[in-house]
Amino acid sequence: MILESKSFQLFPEQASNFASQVDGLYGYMVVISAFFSVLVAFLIIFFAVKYRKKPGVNIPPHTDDHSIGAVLLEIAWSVIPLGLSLVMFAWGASIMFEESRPPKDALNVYVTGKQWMWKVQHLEGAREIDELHVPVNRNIRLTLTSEDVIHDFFVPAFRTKMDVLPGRYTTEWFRPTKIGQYHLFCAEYCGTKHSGMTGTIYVMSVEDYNKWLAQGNGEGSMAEDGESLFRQLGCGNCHRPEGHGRAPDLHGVYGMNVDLSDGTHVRADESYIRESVLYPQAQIVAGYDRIMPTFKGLISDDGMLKLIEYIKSMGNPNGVVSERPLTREPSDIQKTGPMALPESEYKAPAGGPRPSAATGKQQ
Amino acid sequence: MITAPPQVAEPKNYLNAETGLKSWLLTKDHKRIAILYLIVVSLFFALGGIFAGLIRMELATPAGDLFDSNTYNKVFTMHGIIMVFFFLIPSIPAVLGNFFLPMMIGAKDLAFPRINLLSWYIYLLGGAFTLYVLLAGGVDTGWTFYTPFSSSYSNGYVVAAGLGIFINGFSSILTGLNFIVTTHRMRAPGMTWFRLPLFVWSMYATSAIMVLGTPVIAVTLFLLVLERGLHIGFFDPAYGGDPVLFQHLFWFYSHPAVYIMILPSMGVVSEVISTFSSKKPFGYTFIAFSSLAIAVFGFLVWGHHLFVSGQSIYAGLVFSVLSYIVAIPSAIKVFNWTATMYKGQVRMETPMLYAIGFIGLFTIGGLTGVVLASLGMDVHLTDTYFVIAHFHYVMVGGALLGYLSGLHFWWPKMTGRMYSDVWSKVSAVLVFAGFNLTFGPQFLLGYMGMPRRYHVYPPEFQVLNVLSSAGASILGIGLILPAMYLTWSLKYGAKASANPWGATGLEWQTSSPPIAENFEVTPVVTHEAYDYSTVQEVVHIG
Amino acid sequence: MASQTVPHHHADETLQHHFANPEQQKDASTIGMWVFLLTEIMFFGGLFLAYFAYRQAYPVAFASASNKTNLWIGATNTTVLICSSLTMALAVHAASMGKKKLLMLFLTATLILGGVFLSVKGYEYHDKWVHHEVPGYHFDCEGCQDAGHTPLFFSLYFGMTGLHAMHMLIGFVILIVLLVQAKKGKYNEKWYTPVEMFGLYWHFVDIIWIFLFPLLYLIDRSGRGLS
Amino acid sequence: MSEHAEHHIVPKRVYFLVFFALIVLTWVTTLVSTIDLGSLNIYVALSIAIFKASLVALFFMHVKYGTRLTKMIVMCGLYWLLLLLFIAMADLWTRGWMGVPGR
Repeated sequence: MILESKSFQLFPEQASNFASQVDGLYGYMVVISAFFSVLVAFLIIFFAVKYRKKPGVNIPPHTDDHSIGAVLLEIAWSVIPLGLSLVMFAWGASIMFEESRPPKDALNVYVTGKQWMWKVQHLEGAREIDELHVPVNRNIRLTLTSEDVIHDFFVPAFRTKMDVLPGRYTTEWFRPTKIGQYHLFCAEYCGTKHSGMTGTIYVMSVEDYNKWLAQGNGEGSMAEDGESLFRQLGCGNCHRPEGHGRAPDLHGVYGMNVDLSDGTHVRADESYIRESVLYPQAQIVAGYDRIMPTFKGLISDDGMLKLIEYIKSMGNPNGVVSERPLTREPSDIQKTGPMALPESEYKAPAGGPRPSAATGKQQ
Repeated sequence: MITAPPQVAEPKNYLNAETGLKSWLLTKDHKRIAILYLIVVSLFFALGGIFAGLIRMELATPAGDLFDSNTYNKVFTMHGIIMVFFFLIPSIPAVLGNFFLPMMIGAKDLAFPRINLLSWYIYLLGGAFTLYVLLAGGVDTGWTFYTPFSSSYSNGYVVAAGLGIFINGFSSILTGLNFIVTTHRMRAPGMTWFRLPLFVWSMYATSAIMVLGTPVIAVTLFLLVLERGLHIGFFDPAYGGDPVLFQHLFWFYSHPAVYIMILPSMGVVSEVISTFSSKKPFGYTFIAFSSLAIAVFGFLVWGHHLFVSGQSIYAGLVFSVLSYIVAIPSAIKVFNWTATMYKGQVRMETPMLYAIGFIGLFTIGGLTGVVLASLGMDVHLTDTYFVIAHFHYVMVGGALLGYLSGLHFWWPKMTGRMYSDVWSKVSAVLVFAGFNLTFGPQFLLGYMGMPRRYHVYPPEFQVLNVLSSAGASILGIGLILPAMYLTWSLKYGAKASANPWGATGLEWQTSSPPIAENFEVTPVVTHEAYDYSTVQEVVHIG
Repeated sequence: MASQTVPHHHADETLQHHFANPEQQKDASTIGMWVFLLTEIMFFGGLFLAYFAYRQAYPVAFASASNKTNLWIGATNTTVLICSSLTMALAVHAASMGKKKLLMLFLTATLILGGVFLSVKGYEYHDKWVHHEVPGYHFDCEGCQDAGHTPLFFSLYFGMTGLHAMHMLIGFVILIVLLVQAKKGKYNEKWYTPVEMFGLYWHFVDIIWIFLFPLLYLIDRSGRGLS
Repeated sequence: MSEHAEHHIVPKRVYFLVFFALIVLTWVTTLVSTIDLGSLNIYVALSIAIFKASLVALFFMHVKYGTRLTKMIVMCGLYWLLLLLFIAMADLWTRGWMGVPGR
């Protein structure tokens, strides 16, 4: 453990916006549970003593359980618990919905789980392993994915967790409220060193955080890395701006609804972008031909995240995101209007699309 | 084997009707098959218990000093597989249900005696696969077999373990099928549905779950085995599969399976509370229908295991609210049991002690389940020790205590012998105390965030883990005791009377132990169940 | 499955000792068989769920891969299976009339038709193998769109039809047993429960195919989702 | 023991009629599948399949002449099958609604 060992404790620290909400709900439930447990225990012991069999008496009494009173009793002890538990349901659901909707201003951090470590990439380019540095009182949105099996990003002090799935992106967000160091656990069993897949969350003051960001991170930002990957893979040959290419323009596509050739539409989120790169023929944008080769096996999970971050940044009028103080919002959904998808009349140049090494059977 | 040597004056009963090993291994008598099940189920329970002990020993310290992590993972996996599939699911249905369901409805046997025997052999075959896994080197997937870990990454014997459970499933299906047909068509004249003992109602509901749910886990494990061998892509994202789909299929069975474990215990407790209060169960109809309600609604809530799995939150919303609704029938039962004691004539015999322990622990288990069913709460608590504690309160505090209660209740009938009163009460108290000390602290650990299946853990969790391990040793002693005094009673126990507890069921109206075809004359039922005015003075020893 | 046929009492050879009368025994077998079929529905249900889930996820791959199946062979085979269902129904009818010769004739016909179905299925499998449409090392779905996801379709194709064929094979073995028993004159108009129960099983297997046929061969035939 | 299955023998004519209907429907559904009806294809094919399966169950398997219990078992089978399919699919159908990956 990296944390200095704490002595015995009975309750986890409250270090995020969710902690007090969850604890409040927990308190309500504990009170109700304790009330019913004690009630049942008391009645059983009381009856066991009061109505214990006395020698000599052998004629059992008969209580009428079809009387109005008995039926009312049955109804009462069905309806009252139902009412109390529906409060739990509604309360719990409202917390979960809040946990599911990251605020628009949240700072994006990408996390990749891998047997048995956490790899973290910050937009500005900083990377860390089994550690996550975040500024206090700032909404943090994690985009999670796994390179192998299912993991789970669990921070008890924040009262939140989310499964980390291979081949898909999941989201988790929180706002740390207290400076300090907190446990990060993998909560979904992931193999031999599952219990070693732990880490530390460092919640820092904004100044410390900016200092930490600045030190020793000469690499480019994720979006810059993504841009060079975009060039290396030749994506720009077809995905040209303003609909001049044989493939859709990617500017501003992130977060938009994309019309597909079969008449349906799909929201262009991280998972969609990933699917479109790996299985380009699964969903064809309306008005375009089925010409894109697959990039399966040519791009790593980390690379994919960079590519996604670049595509997200493409709609941003400021261009590529680079190191920037925390005052600006990370690229997110841009209000640039619906994506223009003109009919493709542009014929492919002789070079054609970059042929895929993996499969040679595109039409 | 518990064949008592035939003595000169010993009246004929199912134990001495035929002798020799062959007469046991080829028997079609439901009572003998129940005894066969009892023996093997007990062995598996002992094995699973040893693994539990090993887990608690390892967790007494934060570091991994007893095993390496690979071994630890195999230990908890084997503990889970053995306890769930080879102890909890068959325990009450295949032992107590097999023995008493036909007797309680006044039948000579189950509808399909040969299928009943076949189900025991299938169970053995499934068990053999599991033992093979154990001896060959174990499996480390956890009993939940989540993909893609189990299909592509685990180094253990996943295929053999999967096949073992797959095969064992058919044993469960056949038992359920047999019970359903028997309940429908083998009832004695006059035994109408609302004269059935509550244990029969609960076994019927259990059987319905077995029949409807088990095939789904069978096909799921079948697909998992194919996936593992051939990488056909059903559940592995690397080939386009969806691991969450596996979880849906897995929990479609495995959540209702929880009710396969707990419903029979509820049936036992209904019998025991009524008998030892000498009073008809309060709200007979409500208890009976709540069993069926649990069987039906139990199939609608599986997704509450998937709240943070990447399942749609809207699906989670529906699963959450349905989970609250399924909790209501359980609450109804608890209140009805309590009310049954009101103005009864309560006798604190050993089965009653276990039954009361059951109610207390099951109440806590159920209420913490209600805590977990809340979406926002579950996000924090799922996959932590809170869940471990919750389901052990239901599985051990509920299912196991119910099983022990039933075993003590019917032991005189099954064997014709009484066990030690003192020792059995000591054991009941030890089990109750040890259990709470073992799993109570785990609620706190879970809320603090200790994840399940952790081999090493941060030092601040140690105090509670030590408490838990200490409790486990008390629990262990409490569970070894019955094995000893029950075995002892076979030879030295006093001979039991036909109705040692003053109970009302048909099974108590024949000799202890019963004759081969249960009743001298097929009984004719003329009044409702639980009419204690017909019971004579209670005599333990006959 | 439900052939509980140990002769016991002298009065009625086919009545087992724990039943009160033949009606009770027959009812028990019928209910038992239906409950067994219930488990079979759920068993196949898991596969149907997997099919719908992946068809929803990868419509293009499924549409294009399902066009690789041979429609006419599928339809012919469906016809064969329906014929075998008819002969089985007639076999049960013959048994209920106590017509031994006719019973044997129809059982044999069922056996032959079942054999034809399996042979055709075997031919289809062979065809898939030759065209590299068996998921695995040689897999190559020539001309498929979204080829990366087509192995899922073929895995389901082989999983579902394979499990169905396995049920047919089991039925085959039971059919042979029934034929031998019928020849020995075990069945008469009072007692032919095994024939009747097997009939239920055989028709159930037919029903499964009635659903497999449209799902695997038909619903994407006209090119939904293809462009 | 109130509801014995009547020893009901179905006339052969019924079997042949059902058989005829099954064969005709098989070829109808086969031919319809080659016509592009857009999203209707799947509904037509499955409706015909359900109708065919009902014919087999009602007449070949004697459900029509069976006891109430038999009918109840069949309904249970359908109910639980639909439960499995629809509830699990409901997750897949609603996964994109939130617009946040993984929710």
